[in-house]
Amino acid sequence: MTLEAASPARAAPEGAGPRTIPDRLVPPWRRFAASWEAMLLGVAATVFLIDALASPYFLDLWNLSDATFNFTEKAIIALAMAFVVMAGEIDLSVGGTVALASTAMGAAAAAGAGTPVLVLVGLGVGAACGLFNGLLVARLGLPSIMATVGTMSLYRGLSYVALGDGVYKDYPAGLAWFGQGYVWQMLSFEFASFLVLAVAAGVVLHRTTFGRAVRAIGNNAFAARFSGLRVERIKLLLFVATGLAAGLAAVMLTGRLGSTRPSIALGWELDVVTVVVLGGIDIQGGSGTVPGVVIAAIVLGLVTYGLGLLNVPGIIMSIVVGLMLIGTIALPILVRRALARRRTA
Amino acid sequence: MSAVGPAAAPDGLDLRSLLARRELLLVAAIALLLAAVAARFPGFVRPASLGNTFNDTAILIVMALGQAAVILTRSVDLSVAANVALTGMAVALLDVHHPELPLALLLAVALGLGLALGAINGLLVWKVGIPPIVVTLGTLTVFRGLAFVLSGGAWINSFQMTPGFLAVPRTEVLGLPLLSWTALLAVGVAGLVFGRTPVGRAWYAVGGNPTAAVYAGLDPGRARFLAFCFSGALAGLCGYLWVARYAVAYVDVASGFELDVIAACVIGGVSIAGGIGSVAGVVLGALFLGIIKNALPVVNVSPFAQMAISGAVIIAAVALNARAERKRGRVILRPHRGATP
Amino acid sequence: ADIRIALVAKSLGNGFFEAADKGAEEAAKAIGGVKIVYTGPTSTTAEGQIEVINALISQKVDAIAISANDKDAVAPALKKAMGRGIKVISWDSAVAAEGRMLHLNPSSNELIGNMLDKLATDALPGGKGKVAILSATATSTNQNTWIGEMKKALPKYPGLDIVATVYGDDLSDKSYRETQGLLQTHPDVKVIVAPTSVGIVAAAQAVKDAGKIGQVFVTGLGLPSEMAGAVHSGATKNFAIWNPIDLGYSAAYLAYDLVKGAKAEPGAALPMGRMGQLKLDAGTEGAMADPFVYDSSNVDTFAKVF
Amino acid sequence: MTGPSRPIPSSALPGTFSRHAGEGQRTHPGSLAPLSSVLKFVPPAPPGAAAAARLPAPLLELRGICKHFPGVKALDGVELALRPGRVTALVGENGAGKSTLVKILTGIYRPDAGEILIGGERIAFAGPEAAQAARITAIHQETVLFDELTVAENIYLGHAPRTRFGLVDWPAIRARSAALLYGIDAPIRPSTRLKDLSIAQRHLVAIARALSVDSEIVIMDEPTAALSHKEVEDLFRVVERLKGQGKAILFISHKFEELDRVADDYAVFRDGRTVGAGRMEDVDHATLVRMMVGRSVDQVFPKGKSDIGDEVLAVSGYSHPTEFDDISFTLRRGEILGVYGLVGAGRSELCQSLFGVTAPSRGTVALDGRALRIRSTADAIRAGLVYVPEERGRHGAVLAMPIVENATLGCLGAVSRRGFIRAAEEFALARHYAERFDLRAASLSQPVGTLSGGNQQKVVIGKWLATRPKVIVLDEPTKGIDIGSKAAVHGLVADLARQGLAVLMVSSELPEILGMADRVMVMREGRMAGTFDRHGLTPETLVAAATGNLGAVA
Ligand SMILES: Nc1ncnc2c1ncn2[C@@H]1O[C@H](COP(=O)(O)OP(=O)(O)OP(=O)(O)O)[C@@H](O)[C@H]1O
Ligand SMILES: Nc1ncnc2c1ncn2[C@@H]1O[C@H](COP(=O)(O)OP(=O)(O)OP(=O)(O)O)[C@@H](O)[C@H]1O
Ligand SMILES: [Mg+2]
Ligand SMILES: [Mg+2]
Repeated sequence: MTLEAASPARAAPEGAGPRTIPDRLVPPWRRFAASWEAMLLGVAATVFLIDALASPYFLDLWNLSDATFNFTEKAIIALAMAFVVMAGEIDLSVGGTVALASTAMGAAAAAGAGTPVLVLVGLGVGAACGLFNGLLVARLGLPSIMATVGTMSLYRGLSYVALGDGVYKDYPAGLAWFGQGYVWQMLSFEFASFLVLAVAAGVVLHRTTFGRAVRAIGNNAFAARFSGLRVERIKLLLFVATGLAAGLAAVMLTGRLGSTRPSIALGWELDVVTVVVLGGIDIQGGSGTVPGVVIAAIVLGLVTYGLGLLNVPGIIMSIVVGLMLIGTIALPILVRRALARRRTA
Repeated sequence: MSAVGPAAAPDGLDLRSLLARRELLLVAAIALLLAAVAARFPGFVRPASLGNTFNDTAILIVMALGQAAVILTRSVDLSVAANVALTGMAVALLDVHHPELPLALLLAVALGLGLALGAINGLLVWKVGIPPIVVTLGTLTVFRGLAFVLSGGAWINSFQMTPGFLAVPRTEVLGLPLLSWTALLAVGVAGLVFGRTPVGRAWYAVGGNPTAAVYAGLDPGRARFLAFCFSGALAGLCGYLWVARYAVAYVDVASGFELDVIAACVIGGVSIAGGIGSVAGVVLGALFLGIIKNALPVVNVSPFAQMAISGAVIIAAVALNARAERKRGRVILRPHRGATP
Repeated sequence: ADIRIALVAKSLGNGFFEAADKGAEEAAKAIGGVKIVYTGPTSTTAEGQIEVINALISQKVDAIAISANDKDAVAPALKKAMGRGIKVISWDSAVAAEGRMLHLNPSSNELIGNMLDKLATDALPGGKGKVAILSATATSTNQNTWIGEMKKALPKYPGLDIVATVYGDDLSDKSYRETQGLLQTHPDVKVIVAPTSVGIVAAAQAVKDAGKIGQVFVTGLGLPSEMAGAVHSGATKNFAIWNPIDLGYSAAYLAYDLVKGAKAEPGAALPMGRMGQLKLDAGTEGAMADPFVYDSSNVDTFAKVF
Repeated sequence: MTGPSRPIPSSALPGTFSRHAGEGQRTHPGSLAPLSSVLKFVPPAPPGAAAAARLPAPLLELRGICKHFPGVKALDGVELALRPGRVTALVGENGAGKSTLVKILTGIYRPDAGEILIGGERIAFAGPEAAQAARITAIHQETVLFDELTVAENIYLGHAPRTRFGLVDWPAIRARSAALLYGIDAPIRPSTRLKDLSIAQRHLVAIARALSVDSEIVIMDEPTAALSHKEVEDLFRVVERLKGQGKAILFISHKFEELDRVADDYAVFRDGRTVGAGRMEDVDHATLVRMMVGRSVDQVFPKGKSDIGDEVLAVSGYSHPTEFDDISFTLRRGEILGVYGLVGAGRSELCQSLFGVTAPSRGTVALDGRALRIRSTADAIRAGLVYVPEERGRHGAVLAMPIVENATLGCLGAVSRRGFIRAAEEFALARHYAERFDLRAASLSQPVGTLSGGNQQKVVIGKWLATRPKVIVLDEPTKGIDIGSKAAVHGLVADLARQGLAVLMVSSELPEILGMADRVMVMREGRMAGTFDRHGLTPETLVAAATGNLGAVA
């Protein structure tokens, strides 16, 4: 896609002939420079630098590759969640979905299923969970935040019902590849999938009619419906996609752990939402970008990994993450307000 | 002429009963639940046992009342459980390191610290304008993290706390433990605050129609801030109660409890869209959850089914609420009057 | 440089593991040239432990000694660690055999199971009566093993009648509530056995709050410092635990042995400093020592230690 | 002291005048006689000059008040004086800035410039409480009340009487609100929940609320728009009473005969400026109208002869369970069918149902002779029927998204290949309509929300034309649009009809309906109240049909 429209030839002088309106006033690169993504990139670079200075082990390709395992599965879910949040909804049931999908895979494995079937089961159960969420939200019109708080307990609860105090662990060796395997050199299957999905999500959100529709719905669902968009169907689809992403994460996580217990992926929903919000997706819907989410995932990965290398307890990391979440959102607001005040003063 | 305004005001009575019906529905559901449990284990409905269940639900009730205030203003407070952990840890540490401090002071600290934490949420929502869910998602990890920082991760055990500190919630007055009395007191206070104070009415107004609230001279941000303070103070109180009741303080205290609290509100009919909800509903919603939690082990339902059951109950409650709130169609069409005079 | 041994707890902030860390430091000092990295996740999850393990691998520590939250889930990560030349042992709560070189049991599981039965019998008037078990999470390896051993040893204790097992998830409030439930559903239970240091405290508290001191006794595995109150109140007559300081000491020592080239093979005997030697069985596991019983006569002395 | 009257700017062309005088008319039963009088030519009278000395000193004075919104200068140096014991009528076209002024006076907006003087002293309102403390109260144009709360609480929220302990005194609230409602003859029970009231009843509650505060300055922003004749009379009695108590009253209305009855002074706004003020007795309707409009308005309705072709749309027996019943009409190529009715007559619901937003209970729609089954807006668009909604900001445009993206939201398929958007085509399409409509925007990537109302409407209409429809339904297409853009929108609609589009145009403005429509369908309380041909159609006929007050025509 060319953006030839931005060429200066179009900026005809005012008044002469029929008025022409330029496509944009600010060239794309300038817009980028002032964007959330640029700021996040800055944060990422800073964190990288600090990590590199603080720990002698940080600048090691294998270590960096290892570090990706800590956040990739959540980041994959975050890509899909970004669409849901973009459309003005939220899905808090992703952790439960991972648990249920993984439990179903365990049951299938116990019944003698091979790796390909297991992958399909994981994806299928994930999609089914998403479909149920989607039906609750899009068909019954329930507020998604409450509906998915319910399904969060329901899905994980079902996995407790099925598994109780047991464990599924006799997975075929092939499954481990999905969680531990490498595609090329140090590039793990997990991270490679994330990169591919990130590009795909970016293209879909920013280059397709579907992405446009999602953004319009998040901005103004009424106007979107009045413009002929099938709001319900699109929302349903987004929930299914998120379920599917959680299913994929379940496949990877199950492969990585080699075992399933009902407490798997506990509390992931908050981590995923944190990535999405930090990535600049407006929690009220309508704005944000996929690159932002990708960078946010990497920033969080770098922070937690860096702190891990320094053997800082995880809970201190979560303080850092919590402060970052509030800080990165509050700071631009406060700065903008201060600037505005100075301008009027 | 025909364009006479509708002369008779619509009957207000059936609305009252409609509202009451929601609470009645819950009472019926609770009665049914109790009957079902009693059928399998009659001991559960003995007064002593019911008293126990109420006592167990007391903390949930208190916190749900605070959360209800927040939800009424179209916000949500995900940080209440972390607030419990932090204030609980703080007062426990105070008690351990300064056993000479009077209990009243510790209680004041719990309330004050809880309120301060709520105020932080409230200020970020009011003055900075960050969506409540984002703010409390952040502070939820921060508060719990601070509990870790305070304690260095260590547990505070019963033998370290003073006997007076531990005794309060379980001291019986008129046959009920003080913990239960606290819940009853909180219900009374909430009843007053929600129904009889300008602040409480402002919560309803701000959640029901923020624009109109501004026109009425109310500040939605301020109302929201006060709701967060209210919720924080109650959570702080529960921080002490929790720690004293279970005689232990550690970082993971009340982990995930915020969801139970929100669920109690939703089951009790508080609208997540704001402006609708009642103290009675919230109490009943909390009791409903509390009874389920207490009854399941008693009737030998596998403990593993408990989570799925509460999930299903939440979904059902949300669906029920959505039905109740769905806008009834306005009536433009009047019965055809034949020829106009 | 120093030899760096990572001691990985189930979760940080648990008194038991803090005590073990003390022991490990003691061992490090005794050996010399050893640095202990004490770490762990904040809550008892396998995923948290895996993140910690990954960070340790990146730091290229020399050895990892872990008490696992989930014996299967952490195995792949530990396998990777061994692949990168790190010595891995598990202690307290085991890791599946492929994920570690040896496992140090605090005591032999048989002995513990037997001991739990014996404690229950001692607490029962006349040695006969109904017993309930309060476990930790349904997934804890050691809990399940010990409960299994308890049941196996039952024939030796004909007076015991185990009527229920409930799970408190190593959370005080849940354990407390589960105990309350037990007292209601099984009013004739005389003894509650909690082989978990969190559960036993909560159960004792619940019994005390229910006003059933003297009718129901709580026993199991607990820390003297946490149980002193319960023993004094009478909710607990006796309980047992091995010394976590010794356990940490031994774990650090064994890890050091492996770094120094010792082979963890079935039948091998590895030195553990002042704790003597660990004899590995066919599954490359070994037991440290017998559990030690505490009651009102000695609990206060030990409460000051751990 | 500023003089009570100001010269009319030279842009006001005296003498020429047309039906447009009724501009902004919110019709109601009582407005018939004056309406026709407005439509007669009256020569301009000199603005009331002297007499300032005899008037009491103003209680409230405004000087140079300005208020900007993104893309709109709502107020641009407004001057106004309110005097005790007198009613000042404020008139001006839709969008002239009247309500904005009310919001400034009640502390909801803060002015960008200018000063407010009360009793000669400068005052600034930090918020609505401050305005209330300065003893100003208002009935706002939109009823901004609380659906879930009772009538009594709606009246007293924010200034509820308290008990000794500082608690809300419910018995007092109920008693006082009952008394207030009784005082304005409103048969409403204080314990009723607001959501169960009709629009008119809500207005009465809003009036009671305004009267519940004891104040010196009472502002009424179109208080009569939704009221019946009797209720209006009751309100006037209240106004007289307030006047007798020496209060200063600002009364906003589009209905001149009401102003004749209650007002002592007048002020006229045009495009956010005060263009005239003085004593009511010194001015006649035509002068007021001329000041409001500020120019000859003949060319506002450029509807030329268009060739009316074959029947495109046929609707018959169309019904909805609660909103409308048994609606039948046809629409032909190049034809503009006006739909007239009072606010709340169910016209918007009918349009939305035709567009697939809500499902009808009965009835058929045929397009080009083929029966249609429209289950969603997408179906309607595919069939060639599109809808420009009444609430532009809520339903029409996605305000936060750029012009391009709004323009193509209805026809994403046309600017994409296999689901991928072609940026160049998208911009080309948007530019095509932007230039055709003479859109005033800095760039196509500007958010629609930063445009003025008229330009926003152009974007919305452009969005629909881009789908190449056969039938376009316009719901109040010029609501909240400034006068210049209004003419542009009218020109646009006429153009569309000339090019063969079938147009269904809902409007509450008689001049617009009379000027634009080939035929007019009137709706009343969800039912058809007649269809009239353009030829020989008078405003009286339409109003009579809309109100059911057929006797008045004779
Ligand atoms: N909040 C707002 N944001 C942007 N523009 C606004 C806002 N409020 C009013 N406007 C614009 O300001 C102008 C004046 O509006 P206002 O409501 O004051 O007019 P009015 O004279 O009351 O009209 P009417 O007779 O229709 O009530 C209009 O162009 C309107 O679109
Ligand atoms: N009985 C009622 N109760 C509540 N709101 C009402 C009622 N009647 C009408 N309204 C509101 O008044 C507005 C106009 O109603 P509607 O759109 O159905 O009629 P209309 O003839 O299109 O009126 P308009 O002239 O405003 O377009 C709508 O916004 C609607 O919400
Ligand atoms: Mg207005
Ligand atoms: Mg309408």
